[in-house]
Amino acid sequence: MSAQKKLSTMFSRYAVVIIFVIITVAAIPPSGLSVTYILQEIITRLGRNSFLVLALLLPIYAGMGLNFGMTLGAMAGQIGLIFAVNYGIANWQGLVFALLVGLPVAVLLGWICGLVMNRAKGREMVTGYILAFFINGIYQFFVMYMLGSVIPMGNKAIVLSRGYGIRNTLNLESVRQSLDNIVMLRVAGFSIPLVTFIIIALLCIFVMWFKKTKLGQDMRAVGQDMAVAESAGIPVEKTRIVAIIISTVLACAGQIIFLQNMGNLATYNAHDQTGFFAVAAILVGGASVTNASIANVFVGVMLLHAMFVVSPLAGQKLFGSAMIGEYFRQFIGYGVIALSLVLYAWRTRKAAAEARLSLRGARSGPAKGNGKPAAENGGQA
Amino acid sequence: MEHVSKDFYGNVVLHDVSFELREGEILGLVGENGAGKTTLMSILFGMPVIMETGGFQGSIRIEGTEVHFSSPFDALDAGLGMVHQEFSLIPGFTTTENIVLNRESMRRSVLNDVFGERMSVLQRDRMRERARKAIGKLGVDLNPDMLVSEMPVGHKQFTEIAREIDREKTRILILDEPTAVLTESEAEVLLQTLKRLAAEGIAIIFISHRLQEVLAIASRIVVLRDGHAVKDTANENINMRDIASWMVGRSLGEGGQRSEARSFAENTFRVQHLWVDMPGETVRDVSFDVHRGEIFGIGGLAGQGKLGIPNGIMGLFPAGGEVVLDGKSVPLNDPAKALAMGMAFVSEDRRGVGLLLDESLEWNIAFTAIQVHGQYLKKALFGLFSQRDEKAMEDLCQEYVKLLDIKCTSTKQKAKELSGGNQQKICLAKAFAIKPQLMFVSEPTRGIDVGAKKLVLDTLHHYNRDFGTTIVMVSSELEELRSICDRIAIVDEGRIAGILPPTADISEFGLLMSGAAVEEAVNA
Amino acid sequence: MNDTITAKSAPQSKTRRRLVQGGLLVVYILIMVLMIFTGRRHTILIDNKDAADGSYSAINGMEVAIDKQESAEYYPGDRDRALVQGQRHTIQVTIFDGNTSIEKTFTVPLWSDMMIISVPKMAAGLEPWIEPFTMAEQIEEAQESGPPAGEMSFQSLGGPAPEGTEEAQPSP
Amino acid sequence: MRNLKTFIQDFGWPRIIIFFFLVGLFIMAPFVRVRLDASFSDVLNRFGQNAIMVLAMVPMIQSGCGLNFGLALGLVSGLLGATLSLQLQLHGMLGFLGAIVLATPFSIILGWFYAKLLNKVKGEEMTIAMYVGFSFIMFMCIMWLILPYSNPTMVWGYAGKGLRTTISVENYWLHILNDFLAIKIGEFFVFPTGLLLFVALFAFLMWLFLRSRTGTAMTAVGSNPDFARASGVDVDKMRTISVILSTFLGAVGIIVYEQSFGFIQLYTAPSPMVFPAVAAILIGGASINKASMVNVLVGTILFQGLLTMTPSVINSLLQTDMSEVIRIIVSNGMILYALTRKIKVSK
Repeated sequence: MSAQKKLSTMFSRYAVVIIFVIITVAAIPPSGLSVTYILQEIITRLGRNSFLVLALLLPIYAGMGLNFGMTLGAMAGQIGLIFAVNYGIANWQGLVFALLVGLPVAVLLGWICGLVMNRAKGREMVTGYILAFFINGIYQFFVMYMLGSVIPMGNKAIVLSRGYGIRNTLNLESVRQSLDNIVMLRVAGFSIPLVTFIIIALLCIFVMWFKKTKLGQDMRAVGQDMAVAESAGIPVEKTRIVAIIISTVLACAGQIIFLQNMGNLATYNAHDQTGFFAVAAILVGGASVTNASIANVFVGVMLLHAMFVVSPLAGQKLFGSAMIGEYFRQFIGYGVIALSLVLYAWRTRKAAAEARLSLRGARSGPAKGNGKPAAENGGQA
Repeated sequence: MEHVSKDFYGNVVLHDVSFELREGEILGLVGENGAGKTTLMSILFGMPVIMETGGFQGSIRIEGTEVHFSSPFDALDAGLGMVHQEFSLIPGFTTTENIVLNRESMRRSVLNDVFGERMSVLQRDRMRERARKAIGKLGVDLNPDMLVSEMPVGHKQFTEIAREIDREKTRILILDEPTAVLTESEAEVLLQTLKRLAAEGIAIIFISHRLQEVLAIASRIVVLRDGHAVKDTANENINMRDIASWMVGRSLGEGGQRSEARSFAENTFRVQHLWVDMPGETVRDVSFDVHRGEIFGIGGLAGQGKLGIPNGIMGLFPAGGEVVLDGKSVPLNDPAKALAMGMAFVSEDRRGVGLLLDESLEWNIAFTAIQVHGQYLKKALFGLFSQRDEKAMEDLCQEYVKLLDIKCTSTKQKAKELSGGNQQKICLAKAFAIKPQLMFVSEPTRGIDVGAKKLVLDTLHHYNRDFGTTIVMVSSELEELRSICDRIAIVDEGRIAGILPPTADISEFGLLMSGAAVEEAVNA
Repeated sequence: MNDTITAKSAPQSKTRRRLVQGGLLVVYILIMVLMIFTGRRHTILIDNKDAADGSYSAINGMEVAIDKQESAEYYPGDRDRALVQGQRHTIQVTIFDGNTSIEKTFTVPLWSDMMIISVPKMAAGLEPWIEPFTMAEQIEEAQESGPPAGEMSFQSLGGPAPEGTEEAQPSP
Repeated sequence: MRNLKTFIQDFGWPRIIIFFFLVGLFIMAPFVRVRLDASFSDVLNRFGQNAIMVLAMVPMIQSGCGLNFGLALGLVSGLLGATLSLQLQLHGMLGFLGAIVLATPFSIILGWFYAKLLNKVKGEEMTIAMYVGFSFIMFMCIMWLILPYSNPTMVWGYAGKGLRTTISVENYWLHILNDFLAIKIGEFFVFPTGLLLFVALFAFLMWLFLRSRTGTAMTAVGSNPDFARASGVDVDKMRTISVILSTFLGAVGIIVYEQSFGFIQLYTAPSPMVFPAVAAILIGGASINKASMVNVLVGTILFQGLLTMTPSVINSLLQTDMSEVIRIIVSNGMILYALTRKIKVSK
């Protein structure tokens, strides 16, 4: 492989990252934001989003692509929070309570998601995406009609005036930033939510440890070749379901962390964009559909959110309209996902073609059998 | 293994096959395609397909006790190991990880008690140790930390064998065409390895079409033909020619009619240095000529590349080389051009490539003609649109239904509802409908019953005689080729091993198929 | 031989696993209960008013602190609130005249959202000085109401959000 | 009995449930004082509005590209055509047809690029199509703000530039098809003849196309690409044609929708319109690789019927608005069903 070719493969591998860095850096001066401000924002957003993005890792290892179905976990987390607010459980205890309530819901939804995806092998992503919408319908039904009527809601402040259903916006004042504020480090003018970061670090350690377990190994095997894994006796379908369940549960916890930082909950659409932002982040970080690392997660969150912080103001300054920046960042978000998927699909096909290249060409065939063991046989006859 | 019989829905594939295998013995199992090797191994290995199709008769005993395997995992537990023709390796895993796949060494972790055994932690060093031990037994040099995707093929094969060796219980090792993908020197090392393993007391069943390899290492040879174990002999004083004739040797009376010998003067079709990248059927360097009006047969064992030849010429797989039809060069990799030049192709993959299963028979027969020659269309809306001429299509379909005696309820019936034989006739009709000068027919009788086989062959025969169409027929069934072809080329390892008249001695064919040299065939 | 753990482990470990799992379930529920008890938030209203029947009268200036929270000053007629978590709390009252200071411990019922403490009553030694407080409307800031259907935010892009604004549809 | 069973299996439970649910709604309607004639009229009208967008799904399904989640590209072309037509002050039928003509080049160019892309990523079309559609919509959001439109009915009054979110077509070509030869029966029932004729025309053209040589080839590509290739069909070309056709129909579809609806909706409005179209054709009995005119007809009527009837009937019945939730569950459930169904193409 020539140096030039190496360079071009490297470029195509990190194309998304490179494009992103360029756009973001270019947008910083016109935005007029100070570097300290941007850094503080990035720190905050790292704490807010990393956990959610980490939830995407396991399904990628298990070869199920980007788990758009993580939204299900987000919904479970929201249900947990609704109950925590309803029962008036405040502070970090409220968060733990929300997690404990959301956990079984997340496991159930993850299991359903895994079953559905096993029926749509090879189309996991689109299926997960639609499944998220479908479950969203059921979530809305549950929150809008069941809560307050079938399941009594003690706290009238969160119920719609008609007597059942939860209000559009839920004030999470009682748990707002309760995790971040347990220990808020102040270093050189930056506020660092220590406990949040410790939890994220613990998750990273868990993921690294998990890769070393039998189950983690099985997941990698299933992700690379389902047929071989099956023939070696690994329960393929079950392994895939477990991967999705873990991802959903992590997404549930991630959404709780996300929302405690935001401080309020748009009951009916807070989860809409969860999958989108998480997927965009991990892709921006250089991950692909089959390959991702913890580093991808953090690089991605930082880059994506740096761009998100900068672009509205840059749009305002450059085009005189904040909306342009707003649209631009959405455009970039969706564009990044589309681009990564295209690059990935394209690369896979190219790699497959290259792998077979050795079999092509008549006279320049590979080492194999130049005129077979002619001499040997001649002797025998 | 005693008195094993197996039939698939009344179609007897194995007939009272018995053999025994001693500790440390290498048994060479040879036979043509369809002789029953694969079925035999499936039975031995407890493949679910056997159970699903009604089980088998006879019994298998290991060390005197009768065993019943309901799944391959039972067979593994009983000490059988199998290396398949296709690699069963995870590309992104290292040698070690593949060798111990799903049998990893593990240490308990705290989560074991909560979520079960799969939360145990892998012990990498121990796994590597085991891999090293298994590789050591093979006596080859394999890096335990190399990724499989970066390995040469030979190493992949060794990794597979090492995986079987690593199971301490493995006493019987079955290798299905293990040398097919190896280079000569790699194959040599493999044979040495097998001998070494046998010396350690492992019994080996070695399946190969390369007879010289079988002769080189087997201590006993079992020849299967048409489901019968025709020969079970020690490897003493026999040569390749003997085995070859046992393999293919039907008495001539069975073969049925022979075409009268014909001679052709004119060359119509010339292939020079053709290579085709068809997965599993790679063609490396093939050259041959076809005379006008003849039926040219191409035979050979599965996977040797005979199927790649028509597929490559018709542009279905990436190909290169020079193909000339009637003095005009045929552009490769462009099916439309190939069809337009007057060539037609009946694919061996009837259901995958040959038919539109969800469409009517009319569609299936007329489609190629519509696309290639613009036939069976009529103008509609003052010539603005061309429309399918459903009436003409139906007439065409009716004509062939009658001509080929296709059994169907109506011409509107969906192709998937027909039986295999009738589907094959539809494929033929599709090719006939474009009135080709040169027709490739690939495995025309695969998977259809005897009556239909005869009908298909007769159809080809008549079509050739009546219209003078040149036919190139590719088939795994030698007898079939010999009954209808004027000349037969045998393909081996992606090259033409030799071209013989159908009247040539059966052992000649056998030798060519078994990797004997071209020169030898010429001499003989 | 290696010590590979096979899938068919001894039944003993299976029962052990069941036990651990059952134990974890208990712990799970215990934590949940613990969270409810320690995390339950109550609003304490602190009242400095005359009694309707004149049995006690408002204290003329004092400082009240609940638990270790920042203390607040109260004058007659004042009423303020404090948010507390958990059930057992202390109230510390420092009256400006003189150096009288009272410290009392009280318990809030788990499911009661709001309690009112009448400091004068407490100072007067009358019981009960802490009572549940119910109000038709909550003090929580009014939040917008109305069913969320039809709300189509920019966020729900890509979702099967309402197809256009159906209200605008000319009714036939 | 057996026939019924296979019929149900072929047709699928979800569709049958939806069908009976809709029938139930119609039966219930008079009891909750919902006028049947008004409802029918409404369903017909909505059928006409949406049918062409649903029709746009057909070519891509037939050619094996799957469900066109990237229909947004077509919709945006239509929006470009419509806004240009207004910009050029084209009124009446001229304005309407002008919009279509102006949209055509955009739809062809976009469709061509879109097809190139999809041909590069065979097998992953649906996910990628979705995101290409979304990102293109966002890109056009920026464009709507900065393109130099100047017709005062279209641009924001205070800024003098940038298009409004919704633009009324009232003075241009509102109801140009709806009112053409419309038949009014009674007070509440209007038969939108022109609209339905227009839809029928396109359905007929599509029917003709599918019977032509190219159309036949396209169907074969979707049914079995290997067969088609072996028969000398250029698979990529057929897919390209189908994508362009689908994009064009998307453009026409949205213009027809707008003339009936009365407004051009810009910015992110097109994205939520894709899913209903996909869901409709699936409800009509299409699978992800086979669709017919009947599927379009049945699917659009069932789906739009459901959308019309649930708010009125269910709301009167339960005194709450559950239509939104039902719509989300039905449409996504349907797509999910189609995706997870074992593809019946026997290989």
